[in-house]
Amino acid sequence: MRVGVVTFPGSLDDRDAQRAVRLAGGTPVALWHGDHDLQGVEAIILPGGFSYGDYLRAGAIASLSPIMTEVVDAANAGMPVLGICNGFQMLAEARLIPGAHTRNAHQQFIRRDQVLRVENASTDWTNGFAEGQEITIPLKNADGRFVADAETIARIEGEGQVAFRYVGVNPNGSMDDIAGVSNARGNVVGLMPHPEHATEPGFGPDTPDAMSSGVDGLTFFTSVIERALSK
Amino acid sequence: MPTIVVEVMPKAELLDPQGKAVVGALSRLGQQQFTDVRIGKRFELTVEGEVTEAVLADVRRLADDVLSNSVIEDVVSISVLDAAPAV
Amino acid sequence: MPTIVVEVMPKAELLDPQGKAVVGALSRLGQQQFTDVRIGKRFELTVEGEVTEAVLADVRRLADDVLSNSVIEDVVSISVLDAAPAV
Amino acid sequence: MSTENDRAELIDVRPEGPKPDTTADAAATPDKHQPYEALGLKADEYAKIREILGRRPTSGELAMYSVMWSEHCSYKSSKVYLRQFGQKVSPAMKKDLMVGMGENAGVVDVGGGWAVTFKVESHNHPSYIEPFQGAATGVGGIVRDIISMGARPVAVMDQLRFGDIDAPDTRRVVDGVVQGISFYANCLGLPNIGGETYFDAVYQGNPLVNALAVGVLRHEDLHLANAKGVGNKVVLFGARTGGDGIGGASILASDTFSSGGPTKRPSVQVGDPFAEKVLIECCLELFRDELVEGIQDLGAAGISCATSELASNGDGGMFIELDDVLLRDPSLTAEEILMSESQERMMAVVSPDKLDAFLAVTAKWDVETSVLGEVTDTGRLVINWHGEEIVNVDPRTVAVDGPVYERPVAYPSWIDALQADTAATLARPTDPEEVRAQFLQLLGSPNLADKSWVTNQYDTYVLGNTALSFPDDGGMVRVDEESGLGFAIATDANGRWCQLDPKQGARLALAEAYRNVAVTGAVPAAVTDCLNFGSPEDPEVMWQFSQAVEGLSDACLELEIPVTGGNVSFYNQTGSAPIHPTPVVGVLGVIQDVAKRVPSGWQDDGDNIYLLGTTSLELDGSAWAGVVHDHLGGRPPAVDLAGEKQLGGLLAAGADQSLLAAAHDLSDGGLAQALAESVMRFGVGARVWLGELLERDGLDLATTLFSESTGRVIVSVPREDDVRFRGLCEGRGYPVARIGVTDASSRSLEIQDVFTVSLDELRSTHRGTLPARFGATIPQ
Ligand SMILES: Nc1ncnc2c1ncn2[C@@H]1O[C@H](COP(=O)(O)OP(=O)(O)O)[C@@H](O)[C@H]1O
Ligand SMILES: [Mg+2]
Repeated sequence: MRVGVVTFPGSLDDRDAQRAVRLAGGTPVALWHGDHDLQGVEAIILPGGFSYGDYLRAGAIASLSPIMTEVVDAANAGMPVLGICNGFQMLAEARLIPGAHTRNAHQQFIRRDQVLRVENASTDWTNGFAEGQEITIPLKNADGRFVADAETIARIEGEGQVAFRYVGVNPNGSMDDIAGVSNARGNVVGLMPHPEHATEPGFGPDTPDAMSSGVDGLTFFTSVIERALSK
Repeated sequence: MPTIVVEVMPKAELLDPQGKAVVGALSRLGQQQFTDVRIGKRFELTVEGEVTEAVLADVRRLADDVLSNSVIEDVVSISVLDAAPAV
Repeated sequence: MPTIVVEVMPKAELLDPQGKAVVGALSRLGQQQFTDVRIGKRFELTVEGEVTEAVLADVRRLADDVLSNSVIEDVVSISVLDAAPAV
Repeated sequence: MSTENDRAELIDVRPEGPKPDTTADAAATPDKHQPYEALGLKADEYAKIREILGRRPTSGELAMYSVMWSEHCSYKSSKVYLRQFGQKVSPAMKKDLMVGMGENAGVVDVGGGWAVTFKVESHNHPSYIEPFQGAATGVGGIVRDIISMGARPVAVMDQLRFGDIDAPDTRRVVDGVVQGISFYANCLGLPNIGGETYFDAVYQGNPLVNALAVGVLRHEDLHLANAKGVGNKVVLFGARTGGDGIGGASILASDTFSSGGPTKRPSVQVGDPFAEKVLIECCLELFRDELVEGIQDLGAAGISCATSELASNGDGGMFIELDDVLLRDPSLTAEEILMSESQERMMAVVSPDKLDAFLAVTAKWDVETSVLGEVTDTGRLVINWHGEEIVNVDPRTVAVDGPVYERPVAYPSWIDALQADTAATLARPTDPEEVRAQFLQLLGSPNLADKSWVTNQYDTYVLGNTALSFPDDGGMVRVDEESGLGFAIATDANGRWCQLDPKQGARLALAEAYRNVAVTGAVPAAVTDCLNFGSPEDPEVMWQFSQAVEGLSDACLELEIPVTGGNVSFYNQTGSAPIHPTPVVGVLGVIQDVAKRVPSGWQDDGDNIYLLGTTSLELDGSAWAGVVHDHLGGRPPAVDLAGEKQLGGLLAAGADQSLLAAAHDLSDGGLAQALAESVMRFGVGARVWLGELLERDGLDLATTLFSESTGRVIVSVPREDDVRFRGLCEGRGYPVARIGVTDASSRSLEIQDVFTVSLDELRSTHRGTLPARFGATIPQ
């Protein structure tokens, strides 16, 4: 499966996302923000980073990039799209998913290995998990606090659009401990933590078994690939 | 060259942690008369040429679509700099 | 309760990376009439009680000492909200 | 060339008003008064410039000479000493050195066609004035040095020294510095893999902010910055030039703080990491497509430095049309443009037939670019402004042949008394309860406490190659995803020891960094250093400096690892009180497969715990003496470099044969602190017995626990590897004693017959200190 990873000026984890696609058995395709060409990919990842320095609002300027026109059209047509951290912020700015992100409640950049609960295991990117499963995924952001008005929160809670929730610690003050959200159709998923950093043994978070051995993030990428293959 | 000022504030319903931190800092300095502080943004746009109605219309649209995010922010003022209050 | 508005801008001589990024974004959107954008902060302080001369003096001092960093920023305006220009 | 500019002082560098001062003017008005003193030049230096030129300098030339002849850019006080790093080298030390001292950063061959470049640099004074921007631009500057070698930056580290943790101003500085480093490096997408954080009142008005960057390249990608090839274009690209940091390099680094004066241009610089990130990708693409002859970063002294250094390193001549510099502020004068330290700029030398392709790449990355001039064979650097010649100099006289001083050196009047005041006579606890209390007091003391308040703000994951980072002894990064080849880096400096004896202190810094790399399983290969000292005009400081360089260079020769580059930062003092000499030493090591890396903490149940090395009564300058007795005196510990080498070899072999589950070096706080850290790393407890040790080394309990003797490491070894490990130690003849066993279920550190402390108490003591001062963070 060809999975596109869009590089924006200031994208940082684009190579990591490409590596994760490869480790999951897919073929990563590098896409450039300034093009209007998706090169025939079957899924798209908007990677983490500080596109345009996170200036103005995180993800805001990148969401105006040329390629986002194609990304929005593809998403609306049902193509799987995953937004990681900065990519999550872009999805919100582009209104592909509800809500927005503000500065972390404690005002600092934070990096930690974060436990998440999978709340919706039916989306294109989460179907390899079991509902209620707890996974550990590295988190690192400064503007990670998910917010929305009460009505929106009630709606996404009610319709199962909350894909992940923080467990134990809410690292940024997100409403309802929300760590990840999907669109109504379940093909577009955004989350703050970085699954691509938990895909290769020796370079992931610590687990009770061994240091840096956590690979819970791999399931995001195998989910989308296996569902595509089974179609 | 003329300057247009656009001011954006976080929505009143939303917690503004940065503002809260400033209230705390002020109160530790003995300044308890400030019950709330909210922190927004002030954009100064320098315009090439005259500030016509068309330019202002552009600015109003950009203020809503680009300079602010209506999920979390409100545009509270747009003005041409000369009209701004003095210090 | 009355609100006092303090506005702080990055010093004109210094680079404002945020503003630079926004000028670039606007120009990519076809809005080339804006030659410069600078982004500062707008503080809204809610005051318990009346805005006396003493309170304003406090705010002026705090604006310099706490709300802004004089090495890189200037306080460009202090006003009571009612006096602010309309949207 | 480095990027520090050191003072908040603001100056007006428009001595001649708006009309440019041309070389013709200079010839016509030889006696015109020039404000050389305000620019930091001494009368004899000014006379020397006149002699070189055979006339008075133009104001532009004066600006250039003044910044380039500043302490900071010219190394005029340190040069005579730094030569030792180049002289004391054996053939073995040169073997893997692809680029040695003198370039933007040294380059080491790490095998498999790969090379690593690394360097540490200071940004001390700016970080006191404006901590956030000062620290941020410090990271930006050192990263540009790495890029200019043709390398991709892959990691950063930061070495921080702040004032007393409880002093009122400390929080401002700590907050700003840490956030500045976090912001800039995170935004560049560079993992932070380690560093140092110390608090001491001697750094109160003079914090140290050193930043280290590492880059990786293929051998064939190596580029040196020089202007070769007559007719090649000189191109400036990156951010526009503005009025920031003007006069920084010279005024700021030359004299002590003087307050106030009318201000025209702010000397702080604002960093734009996004612009730098784009610049990195742009430069790498230019190198990859072979579109440049060389690239020079712009740091301190901006265009003055880049043009004169490029020309000096090339064919010797260059012509520049200064009007073509893209400006952020059109009111800048020629002198200001020459001196501006605007960040995120680079200068390239480009062959004319490649210029179009070059411009296409910079356009792709939205990087503004302007062609300023070209390489000539005149031997002169000529700069025109508004059609008139304002600079005409031999570039070597600006960049290379600056003044060199042999500053007076004086043995400090106070040092004999300080060394005589040993900590050996301080009361040592014997009662187990008291030992326990002192152990916890040390564990929670600012310098031994957990630093995750700092490091939680740094990204370690980005790029996906970080094999080790905090709180392990060294940071480790994979270079080659196929073979697992990687490098490790650790940095160290103990200012207290250097105050007692700067020569020994420098040796100790090297020994500790070496050991910290060795415990990870890597083999030490090269050294970088950042020498932070007081004023070179103070003969006692100059003595400290000379001792430190002598000690460090001798020690490098003994360990056979070369110094590849570094930085000197003088004038770190408040009034007449200098900081403790703080020579930060960074050691780079190579590991064939990062899968064999060794962490610093215990992982599994039932492993044997061994102490390698022996302990003596060495409490002078220790954390124990400082924290418990507020004492600093005596002589620092002995250091046996041959022993360190032997220990390093043993650890490398142990790691390579996968015999070591953990290895942690003993340093500040001694054995007690190392044991506690090993428990806390993964939450695996241990039972430890000291009886045998006390007997073997003939020491009391407190000394055994708190002494800071060197050459010591604790390792844990799985039972099944025990015989092989003991065989390894015997074969290499290094002292070893089994002192305990890991016990995962105990969740505590038990020192038999002395005390037991639960994991929870260890952690709460260790973790509480920084958040209590600087604000709570998320629990880890
Ligand atoms: N400012 C900092 N930036 C990054 N890492 C840091 C910083 N300060 C401390 N650390 C890390 O915290 C850990 C403990 O530091 P320290 O006790 O000084 O180590 P050591 O004694 O081995 O030199 C190390 O992994 C070190 O790299
Ligand atoms: Mg160590």
